[in-house]
Amino acid sequence: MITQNGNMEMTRLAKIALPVALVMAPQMGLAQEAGSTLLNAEIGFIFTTFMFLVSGFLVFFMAAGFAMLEAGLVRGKNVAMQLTKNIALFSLASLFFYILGYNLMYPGDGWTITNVLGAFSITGLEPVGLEGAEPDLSYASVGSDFFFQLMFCAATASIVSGAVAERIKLWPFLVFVILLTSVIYPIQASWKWGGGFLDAMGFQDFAGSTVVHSVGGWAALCGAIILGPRLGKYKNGKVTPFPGSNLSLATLGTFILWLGWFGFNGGSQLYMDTAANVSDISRIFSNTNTSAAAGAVTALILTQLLYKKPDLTMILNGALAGLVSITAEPLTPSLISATLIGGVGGAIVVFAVPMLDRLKIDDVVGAIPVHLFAGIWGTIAVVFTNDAASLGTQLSSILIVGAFVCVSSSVVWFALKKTVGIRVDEETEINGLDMAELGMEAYPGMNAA
Amino acid sequence: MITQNGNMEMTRLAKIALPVALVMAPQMGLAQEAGSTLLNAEIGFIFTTFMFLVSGFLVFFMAAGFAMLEAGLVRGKNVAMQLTKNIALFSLASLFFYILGYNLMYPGDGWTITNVLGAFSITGLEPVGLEGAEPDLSYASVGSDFFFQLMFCAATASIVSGAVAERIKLWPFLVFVILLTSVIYPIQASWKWGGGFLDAMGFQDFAGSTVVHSVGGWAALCGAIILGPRLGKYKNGKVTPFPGSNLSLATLGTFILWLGWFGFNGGSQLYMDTAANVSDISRIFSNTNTSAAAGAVTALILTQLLYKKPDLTMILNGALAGLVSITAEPLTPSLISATLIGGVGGAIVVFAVPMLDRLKIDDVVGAIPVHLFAGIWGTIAVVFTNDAASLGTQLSSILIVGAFVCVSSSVVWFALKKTVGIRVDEETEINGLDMAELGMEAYPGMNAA
Amino acid sequence: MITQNGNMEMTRLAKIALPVALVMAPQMGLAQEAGSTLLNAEIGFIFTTFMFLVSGFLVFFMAAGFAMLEAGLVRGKNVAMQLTKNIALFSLASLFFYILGYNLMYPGDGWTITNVLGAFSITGLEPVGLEGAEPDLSYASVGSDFFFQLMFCAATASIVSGAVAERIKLWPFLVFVILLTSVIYPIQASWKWGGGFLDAMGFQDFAGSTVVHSVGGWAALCGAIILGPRLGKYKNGKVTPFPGSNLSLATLGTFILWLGWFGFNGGSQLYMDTAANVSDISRIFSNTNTSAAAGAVTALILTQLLYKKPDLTMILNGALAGLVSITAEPLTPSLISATLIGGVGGAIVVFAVPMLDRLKIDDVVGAIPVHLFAGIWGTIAVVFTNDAASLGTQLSSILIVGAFVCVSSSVVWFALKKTVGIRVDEETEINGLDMAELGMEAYPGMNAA
Amino acid sequence: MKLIIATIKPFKLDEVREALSAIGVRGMSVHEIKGFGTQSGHTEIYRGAEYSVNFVPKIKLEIAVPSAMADDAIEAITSSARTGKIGDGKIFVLDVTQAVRVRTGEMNEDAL
Amino acid sequence: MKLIIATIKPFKLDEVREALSAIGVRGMSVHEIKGFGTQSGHTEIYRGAEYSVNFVPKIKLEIAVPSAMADDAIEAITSSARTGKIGDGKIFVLDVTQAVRVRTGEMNEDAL
Amino acid sequence: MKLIIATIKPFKLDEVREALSAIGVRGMSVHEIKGFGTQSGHTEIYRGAEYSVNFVPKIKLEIAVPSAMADDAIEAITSSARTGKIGDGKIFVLDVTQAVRVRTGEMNEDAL
Ligand SMILES: Nc1ncnc2c1ncn2[C@@H]1O[C@H](COP(=O)(O)OP(=O)(O)O)[C@@H](O)[C@H]1O
Ligand SMILES: Nc1ncnc2c1ncn2[C@@H]1O[C@H](COP(=O)(O)OP(=O)(O)O)[C@@H](O)[C@H]1O
Ligand SMILES: Nc1ncnc2c1ncn2[C@@H]1O[C@H](COP(=O)(O)OP(=O)(O)O)[C@@H](O)[C@H]1O
Repeated sequence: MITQNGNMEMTRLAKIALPVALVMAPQMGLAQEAGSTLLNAEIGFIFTTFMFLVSGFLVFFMAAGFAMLEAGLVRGKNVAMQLTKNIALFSLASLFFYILGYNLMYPGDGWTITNVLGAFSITGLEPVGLEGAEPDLSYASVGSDFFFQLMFCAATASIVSGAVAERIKLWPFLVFVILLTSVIYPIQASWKWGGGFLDAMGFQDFAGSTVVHSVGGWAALCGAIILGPRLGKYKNGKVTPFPGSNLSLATLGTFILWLGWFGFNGGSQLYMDTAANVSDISRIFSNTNTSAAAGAVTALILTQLLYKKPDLTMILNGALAGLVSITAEPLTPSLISATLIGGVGGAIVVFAVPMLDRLKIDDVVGAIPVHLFAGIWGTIAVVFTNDAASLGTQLSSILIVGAFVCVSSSVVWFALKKTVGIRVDEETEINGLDMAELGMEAYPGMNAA
Repeated sequence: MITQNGNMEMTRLAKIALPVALVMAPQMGLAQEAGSTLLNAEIGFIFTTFMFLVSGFLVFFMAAGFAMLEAGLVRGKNVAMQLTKNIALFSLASLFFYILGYNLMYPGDGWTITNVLGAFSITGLEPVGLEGAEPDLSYASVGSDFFFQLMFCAATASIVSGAVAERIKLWPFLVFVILLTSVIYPIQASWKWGGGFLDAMGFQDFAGSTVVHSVGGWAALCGAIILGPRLGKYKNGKVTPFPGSNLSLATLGTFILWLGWFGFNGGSQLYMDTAANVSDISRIFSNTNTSAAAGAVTALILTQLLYKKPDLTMILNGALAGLVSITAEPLTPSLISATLIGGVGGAIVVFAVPMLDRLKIDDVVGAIPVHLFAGIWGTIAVVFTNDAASLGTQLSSILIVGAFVCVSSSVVWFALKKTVGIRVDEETEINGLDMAELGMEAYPGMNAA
Repeated sequence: MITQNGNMEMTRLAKIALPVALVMAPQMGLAQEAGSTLLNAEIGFIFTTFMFLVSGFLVFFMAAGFAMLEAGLVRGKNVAMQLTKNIALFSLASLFFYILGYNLMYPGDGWTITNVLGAFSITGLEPVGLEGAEPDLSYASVGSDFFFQLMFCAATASIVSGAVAERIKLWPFLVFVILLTSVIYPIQASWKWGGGFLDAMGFQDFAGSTVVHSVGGWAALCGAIILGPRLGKYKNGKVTPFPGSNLSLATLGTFILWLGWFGFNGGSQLYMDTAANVSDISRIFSNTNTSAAAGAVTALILTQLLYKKPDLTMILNGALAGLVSITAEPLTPSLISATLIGGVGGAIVVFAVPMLDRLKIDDVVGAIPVHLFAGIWGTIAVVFTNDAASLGTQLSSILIVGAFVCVSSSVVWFALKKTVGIRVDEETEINGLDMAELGMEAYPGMNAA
Repeated sequence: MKLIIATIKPFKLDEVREALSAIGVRGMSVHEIKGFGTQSGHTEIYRGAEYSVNFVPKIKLEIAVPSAMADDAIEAITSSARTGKIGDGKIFVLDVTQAVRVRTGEMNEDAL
Repeated sequence: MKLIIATIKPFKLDEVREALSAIGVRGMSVHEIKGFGTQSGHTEIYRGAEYSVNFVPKIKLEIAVPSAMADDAIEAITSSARTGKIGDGKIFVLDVTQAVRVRTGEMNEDAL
Repeated sequence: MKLIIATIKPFKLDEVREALSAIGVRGMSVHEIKGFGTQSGHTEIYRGAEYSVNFVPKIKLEIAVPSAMADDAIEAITSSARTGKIGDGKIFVLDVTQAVRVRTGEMNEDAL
């Protein structure tokens, strides 16, 4: 009786003076199991939205991480061009993702072809002050979601720029970036994250080992093959290393990427409106860090054992491979599982980098081993810790996405190659893109006035 | 009856056991229109305070961004000095803003001259644990507000250091910084953000295109003119470019500034206690990013068209100009408007940099085009998207602030010039400030032990 | 009567439909004094957990800060090795802290020797979705706490790497790191932060001037002494300076560390679930920044006065010393006290760096003055602003921790020295560790293809 | 003994080194320099201001050889460094009056 | 033919190049070096430790000219590089026995 | 007058400079170069690919001395730069036909 009475009491109060306090959050069941109860939905909205903004600025900063990593790993004569490509690709992605990408990726009910091809429209944010809007208080603001998702899209393009560095022409590369970020990436991302057919199939990819990293990796692989290796890289059957010009910057870039990854994976929880969700984000942060560490340590040990001396650039790649590996499922693994997943990622890098060289595929910064191979591994590894994933679905999803990206990006690469050309001429490549294409050097040195 | 009863019920409860849960937030009207209801005021206080802290550390990091940008754009022989100036100016701003600046800027009811000259007193924060305090739960902690505002003040000084680089003496520069951050900046900032007469006039400057950026820009302009150009910069009627020593650092600095700007503009929403406010912050993040991207892309395209080769340093400046342009009103524009606003900012830079050179005003890093010209443009552009702004008020406010800063900073520059002198001697400038004034080099190179 | 009735009303409601809203937080007394009331415990849990995650990623980024600072202050021929050490030590700390360290540090009720030696077990996080867990809603998620604490542990190891740079062998150093982060650091940290005997004694160390910084400093001191100075550093009774190779990176590293310190000190408030707590965090941010600024300004002024020219590297060290000094008590000081505390820290550095040189203790980056001496000063300075601290307890705690770390780390250093050796051979040191131990250079320079 | 000073294009360094090794040259010094010559003088634009690029990156080699080997060495350098385009570089030959190997004190041709 | 080795202050590079161009010199090599000389030896303090700065940044030029042009070249350098302060630099002249243009194989004065 | 070109190990720079100062040498130019010689040719692995390190960092000095001082200078260099291990470096001596001090126009031995 008291119970019933109490409930009635609440109902009355709720109707009158506490309309928000009692809105039922969708997470209610879960939250209650965890020994707590409902949150005011608006509070949850603020939490999740702010979490997206914080995660989003972390992922934004990855643009700087990629820029520094790549500037550090190319030769001195191509540094300014690599920096130019990085800031230009991020800027173009920022524009074209709102012009086309976002609604292609998240069509809601507006699919052009159901579950396959999203909506064609420019992104609109909520009105100022939510004036006249009915926001979905159980989630987050559209603006924060857009901001967060944009950063993933831009990251995909950054992956490509590293692989094709030191020989691709600026403008054709940027045209590719525009198509990648406005069409190719959003379409395949809609299949999983937009609620399309891969999602319906039960494909599991928490933060994008496949949707982001392998997509960038496939596009990079196709680009690197179609473009061909740098002059002199493979001559007389031997690989000529072109040491990176600035390993301090490469290390800084790796640390920045590692930092950004907390936003990348943590934000992909998509909710921070309950104790359970924020606790999950904590797991994700811990697992992400552990996997990166394991990747770095594995590369350290393996290069010491295989080559007698550790290889810093491999350790950097190893950390990144650890990060990519855990990205498909940063939540369910234990710390020990995360260690193993990341460790395998680090090992993949150590073996795949020279393997690509044997295949004469010239990937300047190791983007393909890190993002594609470790991305595939991470997507498969989901089945070890997440019961919702099936090996078959994971594999077929990897293949579907891979086939789509390879075909579409190869079409673009070839179309560019046949029309405007994608490769700088030999003299430009020899003298360095900085002087030839930009007319400036990254480190002009000569300390004359 | 039920209503009344329910309300009474609440009133009783509230008095007894839920005093905070029902405090009416000032945003209530707005929030309810948006389909939600009140928040517990303490929760709102935590949200807004934490938002200030997060925004504040982002803006803090802009100090590193300025340092890297400037270190990258000066010549190698002046890098260590530029770094010294940057860390010193930030540190001095940190001290003098609490000693004098903050209460001059935010006098509350304590104006020395109403709406014109604030209070002279040292900043005090809330007591530990709010013991004995009555915090304004509808806003945020004083400590967080102080922290956030300090960073804006320091940014103003950073703007100046870039323009007068490579020839100004350290100590006179630091004296200028002290006066700028403790007096000049706070006084004019009080006129708008402290609720002074510009605010009363209806001047709109959301995050400081005028209050911060053009102020730094005017002070830089006066400084650059009074100081004169670097030796050899303009000789025989020709401009001699002095290429920046490290474009990797300059690019890193730009990305760090871009990152910090999310805190700069986002935090200027000043509240994160409702769904409407956090949604607005999301809009601001998205617009800020879009405008920066548009500035970069515009500079990329324009330098390609005008000079046949893209200019990385212009692209970096373009992104920053996009950021400055949107700063006066990052909330009301749509993404498309933000693109246009930022794009114009980027164009301003491309045309203004050589224009200043024609006027023989030597601005080493492009601070004047970026912060002053784009700042003016951004302040004017408010009228296109925010009905509360009138062109007349915007223009007259720009002029009032400009006149005040030009007069006051010129007085300081001239006073320093006539007394201790502001310019290093010719030999020091030729040999580089690093060796002459610091006795150390940024990149000593010689790899002997 | 009304009161009683109201309370009953609440009690009933709470049992039925609002179980969380009325959980009594431990801060209740405090919060109510501050004019507010209870928060919903789950909201507090989310706030505090998210605060740990944000603070944690800031402290994570300090790993990059240490790496850049150290890479900038060693000579060019040892940069790649210093980078390798930094990423490796962070990665190993990440693994060994979960394998052993965390539960040794926070045994809860599981002490192996009560208040002296914690628990030996692998860290487990909360289950996914808190499924089946009973989280302590008055605090934060274990995952976030682990993540945050790990970063402190890793920072301790980073401190050591700078002092012993340019001459220590990679693998013995990494073995030391493993023992430091899995055993030495956690054990002594348990004494204070795990609720052990130092805590029981009333030792006050808010964020670790002693627990983190002096521990790293003692380990660094022992290492530097046992290892001996770099070849040629002290010859014919004279000190030969070995200028840092890249002061831009050193400055960047300092700014990154400064940024990370907001998380370091701010997060150590451990709660953000009330207005009082978030307001305290704001005080901490402001004091931390002020103290750093004061340290930098003091070093600037002192080097100008003593040496006639400012010394950028001392200014950087001064800022860091200001940060270390305030770390033992960033909450209770006023801004003025924070200025004095940090200023003394900056002065310590200026005098201690040459003093160590006179003692022929070769500390490459100034880690011992910054972290050990300023750490001791900061721990003592607590008594000036925090009544809960007694000078006797502070001093004896400093000594106890110091003795433990010196003995345990010296044992490890000596064991390594006698077995595998800790110092590279003379030729390796002369030619640089990069080429000899890694086979690569950080800045290979030669711009041939 | 002769000292051959050869300025070449940077990307030719490895080929030149190999060509010289092939004829028995066992040592040389490599300098990163900027060269001024026919190739110089094109204009670039930096921040809107035109300037002429007077100096282009080059590699300068100094190679001491026994006088008898000088012509072969010059031939090895010219044939391996030549691209046929402007800026291929110059070779200057000077007389060396004395040579010493620091390690052993060996003199003249023995020092090489 | 002569090889003129001239050490100058870095900021004088452009003036010297112009002066040399004016008298018909069409090529040179530019080295960034550190110089030790009368100018060296002032002490600085780094992290509290005194040390003498023995080396100051200099630019070293190597210019091959026909013997007949050597005196003019020396004159052009001295007049354009002189500031009158210590550290202005030195000029050394050496005999060149042979010169070759890599691109064409042209010899001696034709190579310049 | 002689121009002594000496290639040494980088960490020996200070000792060599002191030894030369001790016998009255008052100036020199210091070049950071890469050397190829007997010491070169060990292999390293970068990202899994073997390559031979052909060039090792060296310091090259150019020192103009009066002819009478040349032997002492050579002796000072060899004794101070010698470690006895491969790669200690080489010394080459060339004739200088003329020397000028830019600041004063002093000639030949007066220019030093
Ligand atoms: N007179 C000279 N003295 C010294 N070095 C020279 C001289 N002329 C040219 N060089 C060097 O040779 C390089 C190539 O010369 P350049 O005139 O550009 O090409 P080419 O010999 O094919 O006409 C120059 O960049 C410069 O380093
Ligand atoms: N004996 C020498 N051999 C080679 N180079 C020298 C010699 N003496 C001076 N130099 C170079 O000339 C530069 C200027 O010489 P310095 O003695 O400082 O000036 P000044 O000639 O005006 O007295 C030195 O820094 C060094 O690079
Ligand atoms: N023939 C040469 N011409 C010019 N420089 C040389 C020659 N041989 C050696 N060098 C320089 O001397 C350095 C040391 O020579 P190297 O053969 O390695 O040692 P060592 O003389 O002890 O056998 C080389 O790195 C190179 O810079």
